[in-house]
Amino acid sequence: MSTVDRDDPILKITKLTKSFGPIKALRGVDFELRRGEIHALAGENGAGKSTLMNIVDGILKPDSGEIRLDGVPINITSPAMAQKLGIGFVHQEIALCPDITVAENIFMGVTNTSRSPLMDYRALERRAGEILHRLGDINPAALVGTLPISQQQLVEIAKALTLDCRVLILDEPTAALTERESRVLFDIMRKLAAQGISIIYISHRMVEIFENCHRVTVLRDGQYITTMNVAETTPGDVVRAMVGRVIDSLYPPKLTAEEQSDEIILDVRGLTERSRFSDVSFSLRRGEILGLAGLIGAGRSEIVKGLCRLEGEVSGEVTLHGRRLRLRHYADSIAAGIVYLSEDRKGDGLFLDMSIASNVSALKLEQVARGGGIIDERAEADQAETLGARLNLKYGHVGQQVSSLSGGNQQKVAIAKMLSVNPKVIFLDEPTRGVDVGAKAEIHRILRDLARTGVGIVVISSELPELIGVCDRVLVVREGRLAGEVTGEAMTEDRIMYLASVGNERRLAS
Amino acid sequence: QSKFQCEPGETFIMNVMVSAHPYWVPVYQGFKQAAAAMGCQTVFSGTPDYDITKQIASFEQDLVKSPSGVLLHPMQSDPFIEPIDRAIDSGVSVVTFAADSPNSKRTAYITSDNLAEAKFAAEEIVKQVGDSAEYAVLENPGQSNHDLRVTALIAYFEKNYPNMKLVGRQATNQDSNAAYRATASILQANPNLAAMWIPEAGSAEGAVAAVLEAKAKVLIMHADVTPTTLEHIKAGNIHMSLNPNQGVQGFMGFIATFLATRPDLFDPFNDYKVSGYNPMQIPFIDNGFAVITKENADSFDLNAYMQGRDPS
Amino acid sequence: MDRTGSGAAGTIRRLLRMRETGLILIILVLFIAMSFASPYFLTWNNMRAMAMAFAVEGIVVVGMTILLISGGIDLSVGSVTALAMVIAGLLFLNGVDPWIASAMAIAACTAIGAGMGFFVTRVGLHHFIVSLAVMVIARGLCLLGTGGRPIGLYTLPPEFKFIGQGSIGVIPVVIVIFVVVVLVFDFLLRRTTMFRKVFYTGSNEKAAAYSGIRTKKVVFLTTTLCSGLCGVAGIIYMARFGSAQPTFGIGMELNVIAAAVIGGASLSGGTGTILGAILGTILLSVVSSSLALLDVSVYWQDIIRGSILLSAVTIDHYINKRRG
Amino acid sequence: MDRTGSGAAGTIRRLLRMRETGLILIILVLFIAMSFASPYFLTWNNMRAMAMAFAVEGIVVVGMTILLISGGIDLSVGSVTALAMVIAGLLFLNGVDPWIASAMAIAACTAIGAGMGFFVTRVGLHHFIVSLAVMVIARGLCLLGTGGRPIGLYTLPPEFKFIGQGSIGVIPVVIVIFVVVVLVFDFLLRRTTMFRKVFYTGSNEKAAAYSGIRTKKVVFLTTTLCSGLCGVAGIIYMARFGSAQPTFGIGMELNVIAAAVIGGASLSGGTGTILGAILGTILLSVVSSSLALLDVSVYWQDIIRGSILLSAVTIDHYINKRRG
Ligand SMILES: Nc1ncnc2c1ncn2[C@@H]1O[C@H](COP(=O)(O)OP(=O)(O)OP(=O)(O)O)[C@@H](O)[C@H]1O
Ligand SMILES: Nc1ncnc2c1ncn2[C@@H]1O[C@H](COP(=O)(O)OP(=O)(O)OP(=O)(O)O)[C@@H](O)[C@H]1O
Ligand SMILES: [Mg+2]
Ligand SMILES: [Mg+2]
Repeated sequence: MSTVDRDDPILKITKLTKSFGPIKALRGVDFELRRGEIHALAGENGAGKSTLMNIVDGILKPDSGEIRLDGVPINITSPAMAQKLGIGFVHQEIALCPDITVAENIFMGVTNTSRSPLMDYRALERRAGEILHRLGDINPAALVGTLPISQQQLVEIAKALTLDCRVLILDEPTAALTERESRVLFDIMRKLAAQGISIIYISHRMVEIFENCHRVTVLRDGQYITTMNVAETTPGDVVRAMVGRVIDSLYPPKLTAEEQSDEIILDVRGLTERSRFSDVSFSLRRGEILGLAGLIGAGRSEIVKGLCRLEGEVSGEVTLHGRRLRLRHYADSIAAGIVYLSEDRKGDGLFLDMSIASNVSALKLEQVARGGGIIDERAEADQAETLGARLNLKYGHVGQQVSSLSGGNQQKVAIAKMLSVNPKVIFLDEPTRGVDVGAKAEIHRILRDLARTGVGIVVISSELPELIGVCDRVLVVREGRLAGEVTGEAMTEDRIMYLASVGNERRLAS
Repeated sequence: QSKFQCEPGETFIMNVMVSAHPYWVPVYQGFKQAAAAMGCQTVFSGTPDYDITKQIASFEQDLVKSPSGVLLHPMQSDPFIEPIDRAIDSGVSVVTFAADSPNSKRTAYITSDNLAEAKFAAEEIVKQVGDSAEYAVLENPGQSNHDLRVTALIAYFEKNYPNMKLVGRQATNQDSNAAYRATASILQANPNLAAMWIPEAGSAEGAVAAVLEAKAKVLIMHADVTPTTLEHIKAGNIHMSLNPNQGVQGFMGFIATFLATRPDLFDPFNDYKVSGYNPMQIPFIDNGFAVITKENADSFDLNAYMQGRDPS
Repeated sequence: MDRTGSGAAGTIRRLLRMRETGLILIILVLFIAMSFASPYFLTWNNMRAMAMAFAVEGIVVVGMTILLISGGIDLSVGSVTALAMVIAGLLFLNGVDPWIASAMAIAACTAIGAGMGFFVTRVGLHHFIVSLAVMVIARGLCLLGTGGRPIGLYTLPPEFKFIGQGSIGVIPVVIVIFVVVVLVFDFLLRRTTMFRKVFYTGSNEKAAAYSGIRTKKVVFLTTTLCSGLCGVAGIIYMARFGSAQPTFGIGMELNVIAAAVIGGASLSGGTGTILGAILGTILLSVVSSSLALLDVSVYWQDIIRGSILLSAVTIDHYINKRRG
Repeated sequence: MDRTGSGAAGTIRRLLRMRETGLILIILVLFIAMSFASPYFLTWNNMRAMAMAFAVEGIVVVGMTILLISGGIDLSVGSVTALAMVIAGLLFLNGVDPWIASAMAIAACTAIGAGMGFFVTRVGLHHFIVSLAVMVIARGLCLLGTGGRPIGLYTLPPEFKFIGQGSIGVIPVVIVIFVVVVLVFDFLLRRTTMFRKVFYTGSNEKAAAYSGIRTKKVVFLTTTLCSGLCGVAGIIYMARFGSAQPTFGIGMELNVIAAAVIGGASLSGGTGTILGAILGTILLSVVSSSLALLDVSVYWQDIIRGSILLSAVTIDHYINKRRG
């Protein structure tokens, strides 16, 4: 970490401001990036991190302020220009071409500037294969649209790594990744930094910041708060700077021994879907939070979606509160009180061009309607406001389009949508993806409270500390089957990783 | 001053559909010439679209301007009954041309006799290729005058020359590429095809191209004319074309409309005056048609005719 | 100026925030310009003629707008409208009571819509290609049924013709029907849970499915509804014209889609309002009528019409952008 | 069966994996059925005539396909094609050399495309509405230039008419031009970095922009290219028919878009191939030609044509689903 040249910032931002109508996203932000450093950018949801980076990449135009690259004031007007200047960007929201192969997606920027007039698909696929090999097992010839969101995230990362850049911006790249993939990414980041490439790293995961970054800059409400050397500070300090107060315990207390109940809320027997998963059986007891762990592509999402009848042709028994359910469509599941929070909020979780209020109400419109199915707009707004307040949603008004919210706040809208129906069982797939520490703790607290009132909670998360911190029991999925269960003291990262990857040595070793 | 003269400022309107179609140009010239001779103002009106609602709207808007009379080409007969009757009741005279609304109160209808055209064409074909030959037609279902030209010819052959064999009947809707395609196919299927009858000129252009390409010897006759078919007539690729006397249609159409505005000029030998009808009723005026051949083709160059004339 | 006013000022502010305000302004400007340009423009008869010219098509626009919002499109509206006239006309000529004949024709059109819905939702084809095929087939059925000739129906009973030709007071029945259809569907679309699902489906079909909405059912129903409304329009046209025309409505689809799009409907689904679409219809229709009224040379009419269309959407776009 | 074969077996397997295979099979079945139904079908002359009927429109289909891939659409193709004829025809009648007149006409069409590109990329309007307005304006210009009357161009020099009417050996020049255009653009689209950007832009404009692709430029260029190719097609039609027809190509847009969509182009951009689009053109054209060859009653033709269209896309859809 001593290779950092302290006196020569490659990127220097001063007094940058940006508003969206009445919303002031950035109010005079300063930021400084040195050569070869990994610089974390932290802040609550909606603090302005993505906005700041979008300005650096030329996607957004600042209202005022100055950006200096290599000491020269510069006006970056487009991503194309940013790319020419050597700025690479992994976006928070995945932006890939679904109808195009993985290899072409990865080399899109390269193709764009290539001097060769002809495509060389074979070379593209070979080189894509080389990069992907380090990150995960993805077929370079597959169409991106057919990949699950986690693999798309890897493609997005691979894409940035191929750019010949001096400044690399990573906006929450690990939100949907498990630790294994994340570690590969961190290795690469460190190597790049050693080569003198400067990296801006945005994440809500303090561990990642503290294990990999040199410095951290904190934003709050669009304002610059402070920049600290990671070595000289603690996660608590960073969090305090972010939220302006101390967040003491990150995870709510688990069930105590006497609280544990034998009452079974949900019982699943022999859930099977032709090729994706088979013979999945588990039960969910009253009051507990159940976790599902596994490697990327293990099939956790598929199992849960299948259970809710969102996808595939599934066989098996599902019993809720002792009553056997006959589910044919997801609508039946919702009617029975079983809901699913999608891992892909942009793809299938939210209606981005619609208002916050109509997003929150979408699961059960009857709740905000008077007799005969006439929507009561006031009731709809109230619902969104109430849930928004509960989740600490940062927004202007409930008629605002969801697309104008920050990533983490969009996630909160998605969660609000699930909570709106007072479900009996909620399956949450990466529920805190992109959510800041404070809100995350809040969401965990809400989940715990719900569990205590008898709602069944099942959490899928790629972030093992989260699973371990929140869940009373974790089931490990491996290649579409349950590989084991861990509870209490046995719930350690090592144990879970072991169960998740036994018999999968080849992938683990790569 | 003659009674066959307009009051100062008195206006007559000619209303058509697809108003940019060149067919109307000589009609309107005839209309204007008659009007000029009688000291009347004229307006050319209608809708550029093939859309009945729009034509009705434009007709009703004409009425808002309270003209003396309207020479109308109603796109469809029945939808115009009510508007025409309303016009007549409000004192605007209406005469139809080239298409009729027979159940309305319009006073006169002027057109070329499509049956006569079809009969002429049939006789000419027999004269050229004999009375036992194969022939084909192109058509445009739904357009009444084109329909009539085609069905009348087929019926005439069936009745008078039963050995004439209809081997192709294709809808090409005035689209020259569609006509090319259809004719090419008909030629393939019927190497002995001797003659074609086409009720309009657009399809004829495509048909000629197909016949020339196939190097077939087919007698082509069609109705109406375009500069291209005119050149083909001159070159002998098209045998002849039957062209309605558009100028006469407009000229006589104007006079019929004018007369309808002045029923008092006439004390007819019938009951019309006492029973409240306009005595200037003429159920049908035939404006006749011209036969365009190699010899007289030069007189049918519309561009030459319009040189120095105002189209509006 | 920043305080939230109540009463008139508040209403104005709310009006200014509406997406439709730009269009309303453009139409107003057009009206003012036209009433200076022609003394006949602001007459009752001219207004009536203009309204009659778009009222029935407006019913089709309503159906198309809802379909567009759900993410679909329908090129067959013109021929399905014609088919409704032809079916009802033929049945009537064969002795069926005109009301029953009309109901059967509307049912037939609805069935055609259901057929298209089937191909789109069950087979998985695109609306564009399915409705194009149906456009051709329905036109063929019209020709087959009539031999290409219009069917004269002046024997229709007067109480039936009344829906197309009658007036209630000074207001033509056609316009009354149009206004009722517009108000009903505007209300349904803005306020009911049933139609809200149309927006969800069009906005993000997958997210709608993940909200428990049977999106295929929604698309099936909007497709069916659009054809059903074409049936209704066809019957009204029949009563108005006293005839059934097999060639009616050729090219109508582009006009109808254009009206909806000018009014803010998106071709990729999820947005659109009935009010906007109707304003779009009015705009297109008033421009055509005005050109006819002003006796603009036919050779210039298309050029002017196209240019006004382009300017109007450009201005509307900028007004909306400015407004935020 | 699972081993990857080489040689013939490998080629067949690769063929079966192609998106276009379904269409090729459908066309083959149609050919076989037709050669039983009519002895004239499989003759050289009939093949030649059928090819002549779609060759020029095929050039427009190429432009439309590329535009669709980039996420656009163009309703003005018919009128722009007609406008090319009219401009070149008028210039020629006024003494300009026909080759220069043609070049100027193509340039004018290209400029119109650039104008549309401007409104789409700079102003931010939708392709649909811009091209609809241009469709109307261009038709108006055709009418204005000609007074609605076709321009006879019998005096065009034979070496110019040669491009529309001549043959090289037994192959008509028109078909040679068509094949060259298809091959060139197929190659460009599949193999060059420049045209790959069209796919990226159409598949996800944002993603493409984030990768540094000037997506607006791409859309601008595909819009311009499509109109330019319409210009080329117009000139060939003019040479072929020896006249310039102001009303040419009305309704062409739906046919052209349908061909591209049948061939696998998506209306939401990102997918499509030249080969597929041309197969779509061939399918539509062969069906029309066959119905004419079999002398099917005009009143049945539309019904049969629409039904075949619907069946063909359904079958193609299932073949692709099975395969993929
Ligand atoms: N297009 C937009 N229109 C309106 N407001 C916007 C828009 N984009 C961002 N904002 C607002 O700007 C503020 C900053 O958003 P930004 O996305 O930069 O937050 P962030 O720090 O990246 O948060 P997160 O951790 O949730 O990703 C938020 O209040 C957000 O609602
Ligand atoms: N649409 C699809 N088509 C083909 N294969 C798919 C599709 N969606 C998922 N898969 C495959 O199914 C397997 C299970 O994916 P799933 O998304 O359920 O995994 P997961 O355990 O939830 O992991 P993560 O969500 O972290 O990727 C993976 O191998 C994935 O590649
Ligand atoms: Mg962000
Ligand atoms: Mg998953």
